[in-house]
Amino acid sequence: MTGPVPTEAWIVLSAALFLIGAVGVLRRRSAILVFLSVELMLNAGNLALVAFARQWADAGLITAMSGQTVVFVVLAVAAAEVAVGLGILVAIFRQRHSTDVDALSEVRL
Amino acid sequence: MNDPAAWVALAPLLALAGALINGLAGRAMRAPRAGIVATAAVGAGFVLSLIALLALAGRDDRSVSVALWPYASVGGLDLSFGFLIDPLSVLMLTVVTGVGTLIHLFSIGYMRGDDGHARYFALLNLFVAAMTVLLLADGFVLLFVGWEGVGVASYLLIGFWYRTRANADAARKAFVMNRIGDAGFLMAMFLTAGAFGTLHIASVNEAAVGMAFGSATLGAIGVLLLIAAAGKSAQLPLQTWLPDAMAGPTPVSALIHAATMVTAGVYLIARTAPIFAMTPFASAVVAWIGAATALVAAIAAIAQTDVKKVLAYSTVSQLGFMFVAVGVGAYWVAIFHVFTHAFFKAALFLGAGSVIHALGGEQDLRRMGGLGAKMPITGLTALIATLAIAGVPLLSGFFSKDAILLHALTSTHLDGYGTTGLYGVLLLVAVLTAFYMFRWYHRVFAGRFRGDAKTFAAVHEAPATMTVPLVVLAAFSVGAGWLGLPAFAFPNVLQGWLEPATLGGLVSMPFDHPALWVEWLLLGVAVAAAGVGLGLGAWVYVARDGAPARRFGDGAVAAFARGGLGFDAAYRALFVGGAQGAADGVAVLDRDLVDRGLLGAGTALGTFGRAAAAIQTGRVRTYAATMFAALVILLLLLAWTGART
Amino acid sequence: MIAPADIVLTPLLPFLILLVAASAALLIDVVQHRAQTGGPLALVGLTFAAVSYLVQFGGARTEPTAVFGLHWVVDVPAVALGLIVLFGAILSVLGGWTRVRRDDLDRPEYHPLLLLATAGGLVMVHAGDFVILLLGLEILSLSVYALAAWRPDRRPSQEAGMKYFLLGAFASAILVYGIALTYGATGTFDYGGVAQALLAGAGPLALAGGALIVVGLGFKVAFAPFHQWAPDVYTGAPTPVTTFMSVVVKAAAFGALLRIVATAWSGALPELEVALAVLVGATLLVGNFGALLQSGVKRLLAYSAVAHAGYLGLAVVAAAHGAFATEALIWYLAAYAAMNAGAFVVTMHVMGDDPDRGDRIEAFEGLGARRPGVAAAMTLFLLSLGGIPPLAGFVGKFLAIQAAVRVDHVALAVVAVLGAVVGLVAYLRPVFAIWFRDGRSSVPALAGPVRAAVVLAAVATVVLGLAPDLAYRWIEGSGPLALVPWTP
Amino acid sequence: MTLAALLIPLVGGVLAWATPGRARGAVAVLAAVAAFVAALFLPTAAPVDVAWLPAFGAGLRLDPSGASSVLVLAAALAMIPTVLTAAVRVRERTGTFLGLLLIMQAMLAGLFLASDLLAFYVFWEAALIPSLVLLGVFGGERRRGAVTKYLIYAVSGSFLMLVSIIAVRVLSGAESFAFHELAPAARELDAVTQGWLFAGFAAAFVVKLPLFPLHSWLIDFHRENHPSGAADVAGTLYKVGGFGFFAWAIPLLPDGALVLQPYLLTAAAVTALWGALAATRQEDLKSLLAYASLSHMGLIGVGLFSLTEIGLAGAMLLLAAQMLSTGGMFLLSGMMHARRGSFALDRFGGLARSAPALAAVSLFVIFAAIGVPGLSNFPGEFLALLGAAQASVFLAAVALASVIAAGVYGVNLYQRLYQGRQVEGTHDLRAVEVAILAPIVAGVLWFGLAPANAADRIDDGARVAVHGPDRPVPAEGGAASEPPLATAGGER
Repeated sequence: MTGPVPTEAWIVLSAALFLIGAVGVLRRRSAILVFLSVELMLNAGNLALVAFARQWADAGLITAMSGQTVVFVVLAVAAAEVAVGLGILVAIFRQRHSTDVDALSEVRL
Repeated sequence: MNDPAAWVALAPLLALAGALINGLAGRAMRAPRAGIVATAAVGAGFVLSLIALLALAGRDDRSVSVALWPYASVGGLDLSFGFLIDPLSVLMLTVVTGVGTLIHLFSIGYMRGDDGHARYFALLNLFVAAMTVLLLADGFVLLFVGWEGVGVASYLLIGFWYRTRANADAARKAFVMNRIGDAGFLMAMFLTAGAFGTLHIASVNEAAVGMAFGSATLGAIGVLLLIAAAGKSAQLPLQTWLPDAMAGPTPVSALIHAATMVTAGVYLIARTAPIFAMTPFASAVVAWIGAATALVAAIAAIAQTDVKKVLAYSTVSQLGFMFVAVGVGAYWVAIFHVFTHAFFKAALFLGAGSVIHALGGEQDLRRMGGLGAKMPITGLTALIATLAIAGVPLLSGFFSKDAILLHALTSTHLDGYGTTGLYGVLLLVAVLTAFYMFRWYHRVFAGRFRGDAKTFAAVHEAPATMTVPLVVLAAFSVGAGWLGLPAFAFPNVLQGWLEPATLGGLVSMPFDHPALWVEWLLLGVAVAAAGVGLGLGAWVYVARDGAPARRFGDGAVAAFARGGLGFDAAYRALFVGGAQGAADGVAVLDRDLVDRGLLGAGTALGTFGRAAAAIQTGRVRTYAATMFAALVILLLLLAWTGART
Repeated sequence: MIAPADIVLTPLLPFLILLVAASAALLIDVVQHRAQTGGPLALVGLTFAAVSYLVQFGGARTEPTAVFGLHWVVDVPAVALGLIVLFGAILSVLGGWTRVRRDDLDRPEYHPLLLLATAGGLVMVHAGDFVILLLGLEILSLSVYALAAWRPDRRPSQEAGMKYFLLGAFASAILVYGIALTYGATGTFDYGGVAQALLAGAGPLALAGGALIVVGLGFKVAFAPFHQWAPDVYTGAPTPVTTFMSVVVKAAAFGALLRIVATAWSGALPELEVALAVLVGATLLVGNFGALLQSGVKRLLAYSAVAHAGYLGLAVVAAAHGAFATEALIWYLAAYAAMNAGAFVVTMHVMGDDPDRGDRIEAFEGLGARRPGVAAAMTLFLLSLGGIPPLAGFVGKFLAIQAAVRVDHVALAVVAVLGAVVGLVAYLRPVFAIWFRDGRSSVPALAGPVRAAVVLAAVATVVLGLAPDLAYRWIEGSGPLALVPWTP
Repeated sequence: MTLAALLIPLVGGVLAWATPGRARGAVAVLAAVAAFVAALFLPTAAPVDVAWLPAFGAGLRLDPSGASSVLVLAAALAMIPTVLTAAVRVRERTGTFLGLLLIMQAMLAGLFLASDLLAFYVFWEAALIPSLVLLGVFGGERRRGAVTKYLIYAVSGSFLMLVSIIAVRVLSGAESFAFHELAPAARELDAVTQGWLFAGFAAAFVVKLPLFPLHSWLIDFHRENHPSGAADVAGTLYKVGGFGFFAWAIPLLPDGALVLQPYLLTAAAVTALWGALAATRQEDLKSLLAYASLSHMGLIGVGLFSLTEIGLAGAMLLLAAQMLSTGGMFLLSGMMHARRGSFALDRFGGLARSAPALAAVSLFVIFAAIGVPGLSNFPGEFLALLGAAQASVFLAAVALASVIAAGVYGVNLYQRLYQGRQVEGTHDLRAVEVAILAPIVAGVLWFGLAPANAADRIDDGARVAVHGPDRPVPAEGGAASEPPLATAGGER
């Protein structure tokens, strides 16, 4: 087996990661695990970004580098989300001693 | 306004002024004064009418138009108001104001002591105003203004003593029945305007003559006009209101429900004679409706026990005669009968009024009798009028009725529509008329009194304000017929006077002219009919002292006849019930179906609202699932549409 | 790839001013604890930002330009939307003036977060590039997540913050993936480049990326069925924050969406426009019907916000093709900012001291008799939200429907007006309570800043309705800028 | 002067609202009289054109020519006694009531005068608010339901109309919403498009007219309104769906009107009869009047949907006339309520004895309302039905049947109130009541006896509606060259 792995394969992998993350969001009750699933989805996006960046670089497109740069932006976004999210989570856990997201269903109709 | 004939245009205004004075200030006036104002207003109109009559008689151009004001002009349809003063309208005006004046005069005595007398005279004046407008109008719309105006006045006068429920009911019935006729009138106008683009009567007449003979449009217009006329003139099938209308004060019955308003239908058809002249079908319907009404009403009249109801049915019956006359195309003859009938029927009603007045409100024939001795003037004038209506030769009713019979037989306009049958029916009705009028006179004035003695003792002749009109009317009941003597042998003023006014020289009506001896023979037959009727009456009531009638009177047939041959009952069951049922249904449906149905739709909206809110579970995972599902569906749809293209 | 000539800071001035104000507020608190200077500072910052806009772009018609290699676009829509964002933020700060103190919201980070969120909003409306958009979106969202959960002692507030955060992160992830796919399809992030590539040929990858972006942004603007967070979060969050969210977040998100639809896709993805139309129709129905049965005014207004996303969506749907769509959207957002912020401000002061459950319609009963001025203003806002002429909301609806009709979306317009009927019924329930009921409403006199907010909103609502041309003339004929990408 | 017709009541309304104490009644009456005087000068006034949203060709354009001036005048005349009634009879929040009445009048004046479609819409909706508030604040016990129903009906229709309003300009490509620019362009649209657009307009107008089966709000509206009857008059004046058809929908979209004519004409004829029949069976004065007025609306409808010049003109004439007659009926009902505290008909009877003048005026107005010739409703009713008969003799006959039913409910009503045995005496007309009724009586007579002036002006509008705005007005007598009516009788 020679040559680089084709872009399609990377994209399939990233889509699979995205799906796994999404299913995790839907299935998990613990806020932290939901959160982790979202991180998985974000990283699926990152994987796709770098894969595409390589593809465009191979095609000779001069903007191809931006795809790789953006990965860092997304990583920063993810980090910031973690910070804010954990802050909220801690505040709630302090009061409720639980991170069950299904318990957050008092406001409705 | 230099033309003296045109002065009569002020007549409606005078009457209206009288009505306003009495209506607004009447309550402040003492008893006779309101009556005097009202009588003067109508009397002035009468003088103007006479002046117009004489002015027109003295010249060749007998048609004067007076433009009033532009009512409306819309979409090319000009509806200006104007008066037409011509022999037909002037003659009718003279009768209306003349008889009207007399009846106003009579009312001064009759209504003395009634606390509503100012209202009474105001309404009576209002009626005269509307009636004169009706007669003078040169367009259908203004005519309709008068037409409904008289209906309104009639409604108010029938229900004059409104505190008794029956009176108010009778008034309502008259109004609604008239409205049915009015609806026909309106529809006739709609078709006329559609066909001719104008509602000016003379123009319509002219245009009608230009249309195909017997055209369907004209036929429809004619039939609709007949419905209108039938409503106002109490012809089948709209006749039932008139007997009930006797609930009003008796002079009202004399003026409105005998002499003037009810003849408006005849006038309408005479006014639009060219339309009917062009459509034998509509004419035949008119004639046969008239004949049937004459017969039905005459039969009903025989069985009546109320002194006024006999006269009411008699009026209906005589109006049927007039309808036959206009139906066969003898328009001047119809007006002739209107003319003579106005006098003798007014005299009869006023006579009845005088009797009722004398008996303190008693109206039942079964508790009268022998009053001729106590009330000589009333009795004598009533006798003359009775003989006139019965068709005794040389009195007015004889000539006009004979002319109708003759023209019914000789009309070729209605060839194929059974003119001989018409003649036969009318002859029978003539016999019946003589009979029931004899009965009426005999039950009131002859024989012995059947009420209690105390009442009889109090009976006295009416005051002069009441007897003078009686005498004048009786005089005209004798002489009015002389204006229209049989044309084959005598000078006939009326035909030459009226025929140009009705047919306007546009068409001429065809009649057979039988041999001279036939004409004399027919005259003899008419005399014989009156003789038979009177003779029969004499046999029943004088010779046998009413015994055959008594045996007959308690039977079911008589009850049936007394009830107006079941028309009222049938209407109550069919139409009143039907209409009320429909109205009830509508009222219920409106609430239950329309209202609740749409409210139900509103509730359904609320359900949507609940549904929109119900998907809010409050759970994060549900929301995420919804989002994700929507995303998947979106992607699938895009893939699908992408695959298709 | 940014040439030195591109680094021009003046167009960024409003954004920078907000950052400075936010930092200053935080620093002052370090120096002097609990100084409670956040509010005035925020106000000053926002006002200066607005002034810097007006000074730079207020005069003659703004010539469209872009700095930072096209990533920061300056054109009439961007400036107008930026001003609306600032206007909404000012109303929120003024309107919440006393309420934040009363509810103990006024901790040192409150106003800085508000300013940061506003700054994020500005970034979004100026973004000419998906990455900048993402950054702006996150600056905005992360601040608002925190603000929504600003009362950790109150369960609804916690719940609102957590819900918003989790779902928002989920939506962001979807958006990121969409951006990645778009990049894969076109090789670029900036709108002009994307447009060029898509017009040359749009494959399934671009379509999928577009769909993910629609979902990601659809969440922020609360298009059904991505709207479900909105009622819960609006209700649970402290009302001053709700006010801010309903106006600023909405304006920023719609500004971004408009620019993407009009420039990046620019009609090259017709399937997505159909999908958007369907979402808009659903939003109109869900929002208006949902509002019908609410017993809380905050929640009613939350559904109303969803419904108004639908009306704004009409303009978005039309944006790729129709003239007047951009104007309609800007105008509508301006009107919406005034009337909606006004309604929330009145609500937060009518509400009792139980700020999370005190918004029941009964609280408004008798307001007409007690405080006729406030009552009249509230009535004005509600009628305007319902689209009754001649108020601002009516003109907005008129413009939005007109935009939809121009691109032959008549059916959508009919759905919109039928929804408006339902919505109007919902709005009138508080109106009836205010005027036709004798009640318990006991509202203290409004403090000066609050009164200023209400008056400002009311005047805007009336003037934008009676003399719409004053504002409209300024945005007439503007369309979002689609610049050709920079190439070396 | 055109603007004055709008501003006088508006300013007067605000002043009446603001004036304390009893003086506000005087202020309001003065404003109403001044507005009436201003309306008298309308036919010679100049049009107004103020920019509103010039980018979309929308402006405050007011044109006092044609039917507009007649309707404004009739409404202004009816408003004088209404304001007077309100000033006397409304005890609580009088200022609000008076203010709302006058503001309503201003909005109506704008609605009638508008020659810009969007301005028309704005006034159309704006007039809704005062009538809604009058019902909501001053209504009876079940007013909430009535308000909700009224509102839902009204706005469902009018919001749909907004779509049509926008679409008609967009699709026709007209430069602006001004009638004179919109009409020529819109009339060029194909029939199917016109049909859909017309349906949008019809949605608003049919509800407001109202036509069967969308009328049930009207009954509740009247039943629940303030017992003085003043608010009912405002509601009566606001029955402007017919005007919308006349001034906008039909002239803009004649082919669309033709598409929908069969349905609308049928609905109108049914409405006329349905309302009249239902009116004969009501036991409550206000309900009876509501159904009677529904019947009138049906007659207006058959005139409109005849799509003939005569029918259209008749419909507008009737619309103007019924403002006075129906308005008068409602004011009289208020006087009855003041005497008995109830609208139940069985509480009345025989009142002609103790209150003869009241009885006379009532009868006069009843007769006017049921279309007795010589009084106000007849000319319009007559022409409307005449026009309808040119379109469909059968449907005209159906509608005509309502005239008979009107006779029934009219005399029934009079009998129930005034005839029969007197249940309980009452006082006759007081001075203020005379003052209230005098303008009504005068107006009824004026419209009944000399409608020519009004009819001429309305006819101008009807001609535009039927033939389009660019057709020159035919010279006097010039109509003779063509058959004046669409005729069925080609036999001539």
